[in-house]
Amino acid sequence: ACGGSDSEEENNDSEDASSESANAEGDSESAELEGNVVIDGSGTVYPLMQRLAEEYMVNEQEGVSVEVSRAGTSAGFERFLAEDGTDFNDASRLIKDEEKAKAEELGIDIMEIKVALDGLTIVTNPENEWATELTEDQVKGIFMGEYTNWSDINPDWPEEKIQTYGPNENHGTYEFFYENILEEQDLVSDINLQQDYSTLVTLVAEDKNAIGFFGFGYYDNNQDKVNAVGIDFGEGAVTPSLETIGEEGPYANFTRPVFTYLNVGMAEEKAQVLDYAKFVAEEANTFAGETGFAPIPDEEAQAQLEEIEGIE
Amino acid sequence: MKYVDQTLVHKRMNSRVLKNNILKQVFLIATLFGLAVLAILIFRVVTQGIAWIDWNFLTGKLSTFPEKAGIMGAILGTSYLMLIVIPVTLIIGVGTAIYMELYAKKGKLQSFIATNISNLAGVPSIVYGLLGLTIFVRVMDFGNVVLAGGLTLSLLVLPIVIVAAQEAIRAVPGHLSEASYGMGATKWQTVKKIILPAALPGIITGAILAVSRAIGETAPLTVLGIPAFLLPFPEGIFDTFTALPMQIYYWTLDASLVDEYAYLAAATIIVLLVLLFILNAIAVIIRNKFQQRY
Amino acid sequence: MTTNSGSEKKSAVNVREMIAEKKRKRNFSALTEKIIPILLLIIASISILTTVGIIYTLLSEAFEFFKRIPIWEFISGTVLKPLSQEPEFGLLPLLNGTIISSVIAMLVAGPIGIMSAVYLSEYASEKVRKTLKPLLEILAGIPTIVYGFFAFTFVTPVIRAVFPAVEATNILSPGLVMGVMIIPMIASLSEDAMTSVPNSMREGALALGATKLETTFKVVIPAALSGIISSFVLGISRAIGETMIVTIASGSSKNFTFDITQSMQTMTAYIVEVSGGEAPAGSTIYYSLYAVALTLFVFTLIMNLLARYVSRKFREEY
Amino acid sequence: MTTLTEDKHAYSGSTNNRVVYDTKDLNLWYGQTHALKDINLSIYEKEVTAIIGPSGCGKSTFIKTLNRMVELVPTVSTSGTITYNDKSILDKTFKVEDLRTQVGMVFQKPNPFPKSIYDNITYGPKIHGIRSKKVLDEIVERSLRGASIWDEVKDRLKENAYGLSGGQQQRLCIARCLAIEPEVILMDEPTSALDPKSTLRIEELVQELKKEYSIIIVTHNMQQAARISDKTAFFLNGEVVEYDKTDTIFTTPSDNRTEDYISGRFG
Amino acid sequence: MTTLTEDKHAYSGSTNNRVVYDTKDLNLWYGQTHALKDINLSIYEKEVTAIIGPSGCGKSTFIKTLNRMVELVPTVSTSGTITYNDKSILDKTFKVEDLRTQVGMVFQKPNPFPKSIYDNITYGPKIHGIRSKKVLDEIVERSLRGASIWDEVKDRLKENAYGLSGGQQQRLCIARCLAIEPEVILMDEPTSALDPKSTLRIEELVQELKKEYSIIIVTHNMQQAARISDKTAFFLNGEVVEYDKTDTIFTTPSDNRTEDYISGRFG
Ligand SMILES: Nc1ncnc2c1ncn2[C@@H]1O[C@H](COP(=O)(O)OP(=O)(O)OP(=O)(O)O)[C@@H](O)[C@H]1O
Ligand SMILES: Nc1ncnc2c1ncn2[C@@H]1O[C@H](COP(=O)(O)OP(=O)(O)OP(=O)(O)O)[C@@H](O)[C@H]1O
Ligand SMILES: [Mg+2]
Ligand SMILES: [Mg+2]
Ligand SMILES: O=P([O-])([O-])[O-]
Repeated sequence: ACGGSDSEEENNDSEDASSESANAEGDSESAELEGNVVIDGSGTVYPLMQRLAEEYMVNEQEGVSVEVSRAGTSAGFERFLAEDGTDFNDASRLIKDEEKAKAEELGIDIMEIKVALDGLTIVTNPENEWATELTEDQVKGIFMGEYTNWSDINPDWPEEKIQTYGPNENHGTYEFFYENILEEQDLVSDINLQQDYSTLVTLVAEDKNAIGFFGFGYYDNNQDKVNAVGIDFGEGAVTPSLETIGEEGPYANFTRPVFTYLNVGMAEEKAQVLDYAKFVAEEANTFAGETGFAPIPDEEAQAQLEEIEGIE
Repeated sequence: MKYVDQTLVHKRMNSRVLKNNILKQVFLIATLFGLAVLAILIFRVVTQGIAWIDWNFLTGKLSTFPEKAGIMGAILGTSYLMLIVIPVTLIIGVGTAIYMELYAKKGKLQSFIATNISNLAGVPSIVYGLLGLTIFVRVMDFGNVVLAGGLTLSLLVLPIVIVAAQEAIRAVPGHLSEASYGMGATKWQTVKKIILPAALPGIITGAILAVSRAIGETAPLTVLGIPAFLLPFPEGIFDTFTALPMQIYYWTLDASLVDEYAYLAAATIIVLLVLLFILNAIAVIIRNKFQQRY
Repeated sequence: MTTNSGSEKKSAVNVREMIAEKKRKRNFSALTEKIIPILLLIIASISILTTVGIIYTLLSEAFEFFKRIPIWEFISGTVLKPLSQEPEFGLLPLLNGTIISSVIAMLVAGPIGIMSAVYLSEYASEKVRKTLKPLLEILAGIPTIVYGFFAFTFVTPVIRAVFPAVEATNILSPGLVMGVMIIPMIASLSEDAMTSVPNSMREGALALGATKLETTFKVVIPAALSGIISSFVLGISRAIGETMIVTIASGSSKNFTFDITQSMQTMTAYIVEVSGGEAPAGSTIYYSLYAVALTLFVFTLIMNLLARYVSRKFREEY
Repeated sequence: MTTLTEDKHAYSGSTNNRVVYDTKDLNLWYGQTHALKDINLSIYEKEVTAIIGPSGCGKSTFIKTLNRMVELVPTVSTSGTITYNDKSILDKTFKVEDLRTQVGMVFQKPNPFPKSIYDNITYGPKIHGIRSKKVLDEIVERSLRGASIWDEVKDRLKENAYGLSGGQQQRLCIARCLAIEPEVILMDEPTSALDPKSTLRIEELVQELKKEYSIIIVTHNMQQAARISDKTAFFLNGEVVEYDKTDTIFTTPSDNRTEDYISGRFG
Repeated sequence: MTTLTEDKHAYSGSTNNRVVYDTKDLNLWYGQTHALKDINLSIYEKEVTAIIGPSGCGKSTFIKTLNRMVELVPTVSTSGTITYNDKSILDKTFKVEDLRTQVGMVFQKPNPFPKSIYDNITYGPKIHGIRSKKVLDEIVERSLRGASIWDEVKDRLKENAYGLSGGQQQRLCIARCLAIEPEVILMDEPTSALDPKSTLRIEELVQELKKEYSIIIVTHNMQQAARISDKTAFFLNGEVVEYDKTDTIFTTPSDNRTEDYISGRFG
């Protein structure tokens, strides 16, 4: 499936040299690595990371075990920023200052790797034939509780209560929405926040008056169950898609980069962690599309790869 | 003067008897209700999952692609867990039962241990998960490996084994141990050579029931932090792992990511239920076959 | 006839002497006899250590939590927002979810369980009883994750097909399924209690012209009441501690509501959610796990003690 | 012999009373075991009929057939007929509950319900639809008086029946039976679990009760049968060997086996 | 009386045999129940001593005290002394296992282990440390011959002992006991669970065994005591009423109670 994994092997020094002779499989000259790589964090990034991990384990390093969990961005950071913490933390938002401070306190050197772009998608129930397009302000108003009924937005719309949904505070998606879109204004108090995205999808899929938000990937996989709302940022409605999502694109206002954070110390210590970091930087764009993300610009990817290669 | 008017009694009798007959049917229906739910449950699971079970599914590695996914890793994880649960619970469970039934003096200590065991049997499994997380994963620093999971599950099912072993030991007739003592055997010789062999079928049955409970337990494992996605097969008790019920759990959760995961969950349930069915069948066979006539 | 026992005696083997000789080895076996009871006592105390371990972990970590969140605020708080910027740790939403789901479960398991018990012990023939009871007990052996899957993928959609107002995750569906899971427990324990009511009691009532139904409800059930009640208490305890069904099928809304069509979270599901993966040590939310678990533990402990008390205290004399 | 025996003689003349029970070729099997064989017996109103015979001869089986309690054993099958007040009661259409309302039963081991004394007595009337507190109170007093236990328990009606002694419990069971005002009372060795003093009280009570009720009593105590019954039936191996006035049976039995049995025990 | 009784007369002369067991003021309590009262008995070598008496008089308790099996009941307490071969065995320092190796016991209900016939016999030798297959084989044959059951089981030594009939099982238990070559064999109603034919075989066996062993046998069967024993002790309410040669006890008992008991049963 993947062609371009022929570059960096020479870094795998000392202890791995011995195991090389054992079985050198045909396709690559890379040294046999072993041990594990532990990843936790964002549920939004999880599908991409899971895909990458699988690819890595099946086609690159059979001896390495990449464990991917998805406790959520924030819970993941707590686990990442601890002694003997995880090697990577996936994040659907930027690391926060408190988290940075904690890392410094613990002496953990971290590296930010941008892996893809996600479009925060506003979704409604398929039976909702009225609110197919909303302005950015209307979205804010809905989630801040300024409108109670649909008819409060547009008198032609049903006089029924708007029911809001979203991922709970465990998730970077929530924080992105709260900080970047609502600009830290309070969410409507009766919003239904859920831990699991599957629950969320089902809830929106089955509530006629539902409106919710989550990452594009979850919409992408469930287009038959939920509708994406076109957002008018001032120049006409834009629906999220792999084409429109992008830091410069028409959906830019609701576009956010997603990251994985690398514990550099771990990468220095464990060859497999470093190798996997390189693999991620190199291959993320290859698998972004099929897991519901837009790729990051190639130059940016290349720059990151070089930065990782600098780790010894 | 008569208070009980026989003609009146006779008149009301029809309706009383009718009520009895109707309610009898209601009770029967209530009994069948549970079985009907069981039938629906199994039917649902089988129709959803059976098509997904093939050789690759049973022996293959996990994959994000539903048609490629296999559950060998989970099967192995579950097997390794049992590799710990079985000896640990047998040693501790049978040891405790021997102590309680044959060595402990009737008194405060004995009844304290007995009360304690029956309370442990009622502690929710999730609390055992927290115990395992704190003691095995963190304090003893095993990490989220098979060993920690196995020990957690062992403690969880320990009361089941203890009670079963106690009952089995109690069922060994006193005249057998008397015969042994009468030959000059010491207590431990009698326990080892007479009482335990005679109690063995009962103990094994109890152990199997405990194992089937442990195999299906999910809640304590979720607390221990079993990775959601893990390809390599565990190769020992110090490896991280996933287990059948955890795989069901994650696939159920991820059904929104990929619809087919729901079917994979159903298929895994079938495997789990078949496993449990086999275990219970073995327990029944042992119970019937080795039941001693004294 | 026994002719040769005397002569055989004089053969080479003199057992008495051999035994006397082996007796020197006895010192070792005497030591074993002394060590074994101590060893067994140590093994038996593992169960006590387990309890101590549970209480110690729960208490010490919960203590840390109560240093940060006053205990009263925890117990009486109606808002639970552990992850929010200004976290609030109110127990009541979880308590509410736990109680409501348990009540729903018992509303199913109680009547159906007791009716099954009545049928099996009073009406069914021996043969029918011997087939139905083990079948019913299969229900108790199904892993809870399977019930969770069933509740989420089957029961909820069915309920929603009939009552569209019900949410996709709600407390009703897991409550009902939990009830089904508990049926065999109540049926089996109550049936045991009812079969142990002596037949003379039934004969006494039947001989007065009572129907079977009247005999059952006015004589057998009152006589078996202690067993039946303690089966209920154990059922409740089971419902309170049940985790996977509610985790999967009731979502994770921390609603403080009595509307069973909505999503609610139980104490157990909260523990799963927050630990979800691996609970980060040191944070308030991490400690909150233990405060909730401690509450849960206390609840089930009370239930278990209550069950024992009931079965001892209200045991009928006959 | 006590003075009671003389009482009996006074009553035993009334043989031309009405027939309450009549069995014709009654046979009963427990599965393969043939427990009753061709029983033909007529039992008369307001008499005490004693059933005697060695253990396992079918005494209990017989009187349990009279109120169809024997059907509680699932393997039971019967042939022949029993008529009670000219109604054939073995028909499946005949409601056993009706029959048992008219035919009370007292068992070998006292079996009060684990309820209060009061609730024990009112159990029957209540299931038969009597609700009025006043009526129930009256029934309780009358039944307890009828079973001559009123004075002993009148101050503790709300207490659990298990607080009573064995003999009191048995009289309570008789009272419970009287509360539904049956016509016939079946008694299966009602005194075998009791001490001699309690036994005597029950025997006196039986004498009293037969003024109002027809009584069929199983006993393995020959003296008791002689003391209190008007008619005696001797059962052996499921057959009725002899059935006659008690006097006749105990003085001039016509069958050798009866004589053997009676003398063997009196010995 | 059978010919065996005559055998007995031949042996009963040997009263000046050595004393194996001697009890002095032996008292035993189960908690509060005083089960043995001031027992003073001397039991002689290579004789059959029978213990008789009504149910509950303490027969089983007495012989279980002789090998201290009675201590398995936790509430037991004793006073007085028992000497066995001049050693005081009630001392806590005395090893019960040693005692029980020298004193075998046969119980009322045959109680073979749920193992093969072979394993039943070798159980004792093995726990006492005998491992050699050859020696064990020899012991098995000799013990089974000694209990005169060899011919019946020699071809099925590996089969489960529960396949044997009750009488065979009891002889197997005796063989099991012989395997460790005890000096004394205690038997607690060894034939009460057996049919008459099996009983006879065991009685013959006892006669044979007493050539080598001292035997103390509890029996409720008076004829049996008369047939096989040399001495008889009559127990009543935990006391020894009379202890003498069997002849004397059965023909000219010195105590009325003995006479009553014996005649009552012989009746
Ligand atoms: N439930 C039963 N199932 C099978 N056989 C039974 C049952 N009850 C009684 N029998 C058999 O029927 C025969 C008569 O029994 P029944 O109880 O009527 O004797 P009985 O005269 O009352 O004896 P007893 O004096 O011991 O009470 C006996 O052979 C008995 O074994
Ligand atoms: N384990 C025990 N605990 C308390 N009391 C006991 C125990 N075993 C026997 N007894 C009492 O000790 C007395 C003697 O009992 P023992 O068994 O020795 O009588 P026995 O002569 O062997 O009677 P049987 O002929 O019925 O076997 C009895 O009163 C009995 O109730
Ligand atoms: Mg009877
Ligand atoms: Mg005895
Ligand atoms: O699951 P999140 O990506 O929202 O943290």
